Amino acid sequence: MTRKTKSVEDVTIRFAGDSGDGMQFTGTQFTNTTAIFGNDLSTLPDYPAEIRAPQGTTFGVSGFQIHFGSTEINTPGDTFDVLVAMNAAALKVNLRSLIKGGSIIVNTDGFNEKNLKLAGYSENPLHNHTLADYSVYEVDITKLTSLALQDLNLAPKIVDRSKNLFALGMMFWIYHRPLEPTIKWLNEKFSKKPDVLEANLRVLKAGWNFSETTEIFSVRYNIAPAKLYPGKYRNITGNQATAWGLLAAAQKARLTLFLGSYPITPASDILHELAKHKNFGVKTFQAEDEIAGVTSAIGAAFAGSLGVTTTSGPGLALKTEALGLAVMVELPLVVVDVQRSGPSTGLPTKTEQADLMQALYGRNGEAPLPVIAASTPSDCFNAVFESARIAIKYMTPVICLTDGYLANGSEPWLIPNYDQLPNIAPSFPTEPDGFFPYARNETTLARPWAIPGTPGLEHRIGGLEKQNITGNVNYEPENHEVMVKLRAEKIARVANDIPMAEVDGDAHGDVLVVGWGSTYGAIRTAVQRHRAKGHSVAHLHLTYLHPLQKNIGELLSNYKKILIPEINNGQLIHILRSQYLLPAIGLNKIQGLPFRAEEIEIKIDELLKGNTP
Amino acid sequence: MTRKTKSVEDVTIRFAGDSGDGMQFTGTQFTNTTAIFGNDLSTLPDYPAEIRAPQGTTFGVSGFQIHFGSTEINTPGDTFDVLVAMNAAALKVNLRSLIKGGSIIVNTDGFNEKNLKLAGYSENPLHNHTLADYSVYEVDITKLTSLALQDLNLAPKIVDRSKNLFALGMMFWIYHRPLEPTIKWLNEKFSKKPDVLEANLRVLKAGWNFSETTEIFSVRYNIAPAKLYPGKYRNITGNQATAWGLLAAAQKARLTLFLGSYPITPASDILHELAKHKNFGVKTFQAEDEIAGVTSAIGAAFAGSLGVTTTSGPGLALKTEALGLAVMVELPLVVVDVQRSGPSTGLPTKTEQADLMQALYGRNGEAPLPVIAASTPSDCFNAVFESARIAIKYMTPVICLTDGYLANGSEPWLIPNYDQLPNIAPSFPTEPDGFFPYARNETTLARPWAIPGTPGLEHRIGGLEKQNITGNVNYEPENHEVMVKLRAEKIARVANDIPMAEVDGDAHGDVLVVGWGSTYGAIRTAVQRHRAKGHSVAHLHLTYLHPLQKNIGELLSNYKKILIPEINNGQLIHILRSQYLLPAIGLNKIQGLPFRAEEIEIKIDELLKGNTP
Amino acid sequence: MTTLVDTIIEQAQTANPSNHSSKDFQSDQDVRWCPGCGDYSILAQAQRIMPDLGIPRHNIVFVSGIGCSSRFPYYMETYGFHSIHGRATAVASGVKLARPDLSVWVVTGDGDGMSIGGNHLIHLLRRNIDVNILLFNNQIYGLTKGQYSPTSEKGKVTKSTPYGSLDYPFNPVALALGAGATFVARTIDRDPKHLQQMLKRAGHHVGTSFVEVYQNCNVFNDGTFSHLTEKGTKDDYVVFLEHGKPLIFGKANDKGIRLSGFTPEVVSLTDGKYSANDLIIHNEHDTTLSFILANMTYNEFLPRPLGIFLDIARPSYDFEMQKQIEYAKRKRGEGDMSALLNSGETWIIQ
Amino acid sequence: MTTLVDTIIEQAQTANPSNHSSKDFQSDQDVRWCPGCGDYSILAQAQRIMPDLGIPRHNIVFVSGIGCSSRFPYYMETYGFHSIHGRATAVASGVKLARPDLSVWVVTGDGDGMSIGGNHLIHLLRRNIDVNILLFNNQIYGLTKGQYSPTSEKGKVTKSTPYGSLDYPFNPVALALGAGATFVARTIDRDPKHLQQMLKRAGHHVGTSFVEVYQNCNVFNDGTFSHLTEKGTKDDYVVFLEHGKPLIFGKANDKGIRLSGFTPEVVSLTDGKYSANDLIIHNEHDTTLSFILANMTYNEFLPRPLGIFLDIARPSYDFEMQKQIEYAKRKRGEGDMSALLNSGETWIIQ
Ligand SMILES: Cc1ncc(C[n+]2csc(CCOP(=O)(O)OP(=O)(O)O)c2C)c(N)n1
Ligand SMILES: Cc1ncc(C[n+]2csc(CCOP(=O)(O)OP(=O)(O)O)c2C)c(N)n1
Ligand code: SF4
Ligand code: SF4
Ligand SMILES: [Mg+2]
Ligand SMILES: [Mg+2]
Repeated sequence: MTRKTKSVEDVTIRFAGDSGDGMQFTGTQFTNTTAIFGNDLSTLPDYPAEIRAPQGTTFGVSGFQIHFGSTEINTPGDTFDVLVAMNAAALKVNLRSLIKGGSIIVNTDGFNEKNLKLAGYSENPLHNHTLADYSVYEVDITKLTSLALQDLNLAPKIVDRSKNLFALGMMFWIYHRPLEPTIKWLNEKFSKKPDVLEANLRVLKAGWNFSETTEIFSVRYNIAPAKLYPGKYRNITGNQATAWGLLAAAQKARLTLFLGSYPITPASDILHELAKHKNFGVKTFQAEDEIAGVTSAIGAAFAGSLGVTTTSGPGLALKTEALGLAVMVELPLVVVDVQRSGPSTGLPTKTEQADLMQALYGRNGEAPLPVIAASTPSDCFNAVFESARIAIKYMTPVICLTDGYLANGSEPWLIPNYDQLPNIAPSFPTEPDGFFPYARNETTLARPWAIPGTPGLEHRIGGLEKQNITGNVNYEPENHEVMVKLRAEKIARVANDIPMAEVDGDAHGDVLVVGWGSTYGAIRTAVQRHRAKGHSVAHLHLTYLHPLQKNIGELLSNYKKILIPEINNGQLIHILRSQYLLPAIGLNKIQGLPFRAEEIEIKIDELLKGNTP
Repeated sequence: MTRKTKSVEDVTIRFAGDSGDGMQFTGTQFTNTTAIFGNDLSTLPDYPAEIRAPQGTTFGVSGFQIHFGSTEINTPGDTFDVLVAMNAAALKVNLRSLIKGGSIIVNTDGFNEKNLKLAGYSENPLHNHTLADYSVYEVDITKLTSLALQDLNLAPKIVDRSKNLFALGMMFWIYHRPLEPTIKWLNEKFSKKPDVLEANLRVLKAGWNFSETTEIFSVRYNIAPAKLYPGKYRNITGNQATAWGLLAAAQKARLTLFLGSYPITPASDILHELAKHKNFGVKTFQAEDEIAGVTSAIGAAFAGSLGVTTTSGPGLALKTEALGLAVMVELPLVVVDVQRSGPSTGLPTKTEQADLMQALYGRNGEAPLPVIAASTPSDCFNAVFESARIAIKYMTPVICLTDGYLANGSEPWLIPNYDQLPNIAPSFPTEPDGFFPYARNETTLARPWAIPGTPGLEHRIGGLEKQNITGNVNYEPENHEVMVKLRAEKIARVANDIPMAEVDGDAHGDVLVVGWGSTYGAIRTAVQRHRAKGHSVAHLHLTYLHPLQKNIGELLSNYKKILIPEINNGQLIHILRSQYLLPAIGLNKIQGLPFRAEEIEIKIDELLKGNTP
Repeated sequence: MTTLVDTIIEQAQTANPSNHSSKDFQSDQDVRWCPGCGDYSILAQAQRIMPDLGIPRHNIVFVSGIGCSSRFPYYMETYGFHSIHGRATAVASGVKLARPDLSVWVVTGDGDGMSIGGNHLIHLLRRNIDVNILLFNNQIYGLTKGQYSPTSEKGKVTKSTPYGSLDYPFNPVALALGAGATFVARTIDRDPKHLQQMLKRAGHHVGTSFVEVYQNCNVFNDGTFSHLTEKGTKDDYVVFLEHGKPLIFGKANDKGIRLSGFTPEVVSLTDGKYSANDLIIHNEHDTTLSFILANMTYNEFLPRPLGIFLDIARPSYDFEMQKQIEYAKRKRGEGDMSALLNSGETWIIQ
Repeated sequence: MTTLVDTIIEQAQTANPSNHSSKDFQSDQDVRWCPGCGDYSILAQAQRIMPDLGIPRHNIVFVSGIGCSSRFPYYMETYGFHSIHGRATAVASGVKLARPDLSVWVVTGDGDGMSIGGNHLIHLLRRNIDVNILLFNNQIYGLTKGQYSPTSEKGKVTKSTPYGSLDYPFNPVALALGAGATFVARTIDRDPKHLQQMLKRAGHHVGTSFVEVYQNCNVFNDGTFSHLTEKGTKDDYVVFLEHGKPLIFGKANDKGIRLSGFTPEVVSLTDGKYSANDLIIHNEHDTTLSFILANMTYNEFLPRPLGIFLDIARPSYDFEMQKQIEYAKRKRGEGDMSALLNSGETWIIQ
């Protein structure tokens, strides 16, 4: 029996079910297969809040969204075309973001009395007009799964845990994806659990065969591979890219990586990932708190390691005093802040960009340091690598900002050639003659990194003001001013060591959209849509928040209007206004969610039409 | 025998000696007597760095400077007219700030071999041309003191400790000040130590008589009382004014004052002062660290006290996470930051204004709060009182900035009438019907302060995002945005509740000097000198750093040039530039020292002459 | 000065609070712990004993930090403060010092209380402020999804220690004793009766009480304490400390603990060698004994002691603070602000 | 990968360090403590014993926090880090974990180490990282000019407590033991010989060593320990702990300490009632005994124990960390970055 096959440019699918339904696994498998298939893609996992919720409730819903296609994909999608709902709560929570006319694949077993009640449905939405505008595919996945495993008489738990593979099998069939990658993965994962393996394989295929044999799905879809830059790709999440970027930097610099960290959502996975790689000589130290995390890293840096600490907003707040110390003793240190919604404990699992001011100014006294931000999941690799390069070359702490959206999101990544990564070449002095702990390199103004164990270079550092060159404690008024200026000038000189900023779009025009961090994808999409319509709109995305690249002022001056979208109440906008005295306009969303490209698109429209606030 | 008596408008004297020589006491006594005499005055104590230095060394020198006169006195004086040097080191350290032609009164006994060596003098400056430009009065104070006490055969320690009173006696004679206040003070202080009392009284009088009878001093000086606003005055230091302001606010509000604090220079004296007043029901809690200091204060606020925490820069850095909590739970809290030189431990005994950015932005997430600054020692009283008023009325933490210069400096203070101080009227709800922890007052947007112990109002608060009105934990995207905006708007509305800003000088003109905090005196003096010359220069001094007063933008627009002097590397200037897009110019001094009026005067000159950077 | 708070307290005297049943202590928030979490039982027991304390619920405050355990206050119909990570003990100190009239409870976890919050904890114990601390020890970081904690056994494999942890765990009881605690007890989620007893005793103790509650995290650290709770094993692995009674345990009460030198050892009571008289007799008031018993904790050859290790009387910090204030008022008179402003050297300008 | 640090370490092998005399450990910075401060003696003793440790001074690091005591590193001709208040133990943990080849010492005060730094201290002791901690206990905040500290006696009148302090002091030795320390000792500034012994023993112990050093602050807390140091009184107020020896003290060695039940008491050795055999025999390796002796501390009827309370062997955290890394390398091979980048699911785009 043959069926219609439609070709489409891109599709967005949302897998949704109970925390226990393995939606993250299903999404990840679909993602890897799709990546291998050659589509460009972007994903957004969406876990429930930290505390487990009772099964079947709306707070318990776990979702995974993937946007993939044959063209460039920059966001996980504002809305989705297909919703896979394993129970009523999953439908309830996600329906509002499904496009009108979209498809819903439901596990009918997830819509019994209990489920409906927990989801807050007075009547079954499958049986009234709730879903009139959508094409609904009702499948009793639970039943079909147990049927497939009948003869194996397995523990009910195992049977229940396999039903997500049935859904996966169906989706693979509908979108013409190969089963092999998943089969391969399952074989490795469950080599020691033959019964689980057998169950999973059977159900996966059952899902495929069910779609193939029954008439239920009338259409299949083709999404041609994307014209990606040729090379070898892998899929990667932001936190994994961060961990690997740190590892790569340490290797390049021939330093031991020391991570002093205290677990905190959404940064913990960086610690988890690095802890796996002890064979790189990595030293991961789960400290008693954030203060011990950063101060142990400073101690390690003093001793000649690449000192790193990873955290989120509340943790960064606790590290501020120690960062002042790092500024004063001028040791290299990389601080990763995976931003989340604040203030205080806020919405720990939601994303935000509201730590920029804290990163720039959250220290007592004049304590400037470089601040760098990652703009996509894979860009976290570059951002931390660059942070480490600058930290080591300029003997300074560097704050690298990512956020929850980047940390958990993933995208295909053109695997970099390790040998071609920028060089990082620290050197430890060994010559006692003329050694002074605070003598400086003429170009970088960096002080020497003399480490314990070096005969003849014994010296003392600390948080009290230092005498220029000798580094002795010094209270002289003039010396203090000299040192404050020197520390500031050193950081300012980083601007000589970084590429000029480039805009994406015409060099002059009506609207320049300036962003930083994870707004990259949404801004890029919005700007592209406008440019497609022939509007003179451009995009400038800042990786370096401090110091700013030297040509920023000039670039800004080339556009009639400047729009600054941020996932906060307006922070970068303060910096640029004060620096360049330009009347930039902010677009702010503070909902713990990334921008939808559309939201930015509309705002640009307003500006083009000239009706600005 | 009669002598010349000169009348002068103002004089600056510097008392300098070894840490052990009691210079702070001498200065304080001279200050009180001068205040009582009716001169206006301003003082600057200048202790050695925290660690005790060996006797007689230059690091060991302790100084006390007083500037007094018959006209308005705004600063302790850029330079001084008279130097009292108890030893060689004291001379060495202070000579450079003595005006050419000034007078030096030296204790010759402090210039023996040992002293000279310790001070780093190769030969005795009294015997070469070092002091050619000054009139030097050599007195063997040590010897004269022991002579005066000969027959009492006291412990040598007591004798030695009395010699500063000889110097004091001399200065009282020279400047026509009464001995009575000091005699009264000594009688009270040493009522239980008759021998010490006797010794002190004798030596004080001996100093006076010595001046009266010997020919050594050819001139005496008259400094007429100043035309101060009539009323009852006292002398007060910044830290004392801070402590009393807090006490007054608590009394007005009929709340128990709870201070959770951890000692730190230069803030510790606030804790010390408040600990003396337990009879006001004050509860002072010396916590294990700054975090416990602020969190215990938050706990006390929850329970219905006026929660206060006092610290300096490094301590504020540690409190930032907890301040985010205070913002989220919307409880009143007063945080006093007595700024000192940073970054890190920096120069702990020196002053600076470099915590402004930290106060405004040093928290994770969007966590706005009011920031207020004191501009003179006595103004600390008003600043903390106003901070408490706003904290209670708006249910918010407020940061009140002072600094080391204000904290230890003193000035005459027109004692306020307690009954006429602004009213502070918190009210605790008791009615359960319709009570919601996050329902808001329409005008202030403050939430109700419902305290434990109130039947029927049991409720829970915390650092997670709150649902509007109910205060329940809430993760809804829209609610988060609503709450972030509400918290910001609440703070913005404080601007409706504070007086408009006023400039000192013409309403329009060439140069407006904008300052905040302890630069007040120096700016005022500099501006007055220019206005005396008929230049169109005005002074705007900001008490409210956030929110800014509503008319600031308008005021700034009335001047050709804006000058912003700060004891930091430029912080307020960022705020004003970003807010009003005006090309303000900074004047920055980062030496741990206050501005000298002259330094600002010169900069204004430059601007007037139009040769600006 | 009678403060506004005094007025509130006075008014409350006349109120007749409804806190006769454990229901009265259940808030309207639905409980969000994982199904099967040990926290449920602790919550239930706390709500059960509250009425027995005879304190009106409006005079009770529960303070917590951050963690699964720290969600506790939301579920209690009392005043509650879910503060920040590690600071519950400091916040609670402020509450109690400000308001000695309140009954103040801290709920914290092994991460919240022993890791980031370790310093505030030992200082609270040292000061002996009248606060009741319940430390839910599940030997894991639950809320952050399963990293090892300062009470996890050495070698523990978790997300953050795939090769096994390297730290020696704290023994919370020993740490509390070392810090100078005046009341130290240990109990377990699965023994409701004992749990209730311990909570009541803690509630009645004047000064800081510290109760370590073994709690099962069935998602990230399931079964850590099962040998102490399972029918088959618990009798052999647990010894209950009862004041004045010898340390006897075993299914048939056939085993006891005696000291050889300073080291506790298990002896049989059936082989005729030893009788109850040879055993350690528990004394809640003996500081040294409390250390000996605390040290049994990680000794695999000895049963785990549950019960009250120490209970000694010492004036509480909050009481002393009140006394000091009253003394100051007696000595110097109730503070008068205008008098203070006008005190010392002053002068008049006409 | 051989790191750059490995190279430095290798090169240093060939160097012949000059650290034969205590002079070699004196830096060029002039010492800035108050004349008469107890810190001078501690510094002198440390400089004296350093050569005996036989470690080249370039392999020694002194880390401190903030306080008078914390100025110590500036005066030692070794590597030094004067960090921030309370964090010395955490900084030192990083130094030692990064560089197990270094000899790492922490100098801290009763405020720095027990107040703001209490948490890092107990966690370091728990982890048993091979760091030597010297806690200068002067029972006061010296640097900030005289507030009471967590080791000040209750009722202490200071600038911050004009009516007397209300907190019960920590007993640093008991706290360290409660935290699970493997080496705990106490000594005093005015007994150079004993001080030197203790420093040496600490230096030789593998794992964290904790040495409480009683130190006189003659400016803000003069004479606190004078009864333990003055000729006339010290023999009656101090008992020295010596492994394997009975606890005997007194001018004429005429008194001893025995246990009645669990409580130590002073007995006379002259009235014929008791002989040395009845006394506590010190055993550095007995954890329980260490607690008993620690508890003597604030008991006015007992002499103050000085010496080593506990010294037990346990693998250090830094050692275990090295082992784990070597194991990982053996098991998975020396890490290869390109291999890692290319591991797992990858695909080629033509
Ligand atoms: C300042 C800060 N650091 C880290 C975290 C992340 N965090 C929240 S709870 C927690 C530990 C929870 O463990 P525990 O206290 O044992 O509570 P449990 O969840 O096991 O009951 C951590 C690390 C945080 N919320 N705030
Ligand atoms: C974050 C911070 N808080 C407070 C201080 C102020 N401070 C410096 S040293 C000190 C206590 C010193 O006492 P201790 O550790 O006993 O050292 P000592 O001077 O007695 O040797 C304090 C409170 C500081 N420097 N930094
Ligand atoms: S994670 Fe563990 S501790 Fe937390 S709620 Fe679930 S079972 Fe309980
Ligand atoms: S203040 Fe005390 S501890 Fe500090 S240096 Fe002086 S005597 Fe020593
Ligand atoms: Mg736990
Ligand atoms: Mg001390």
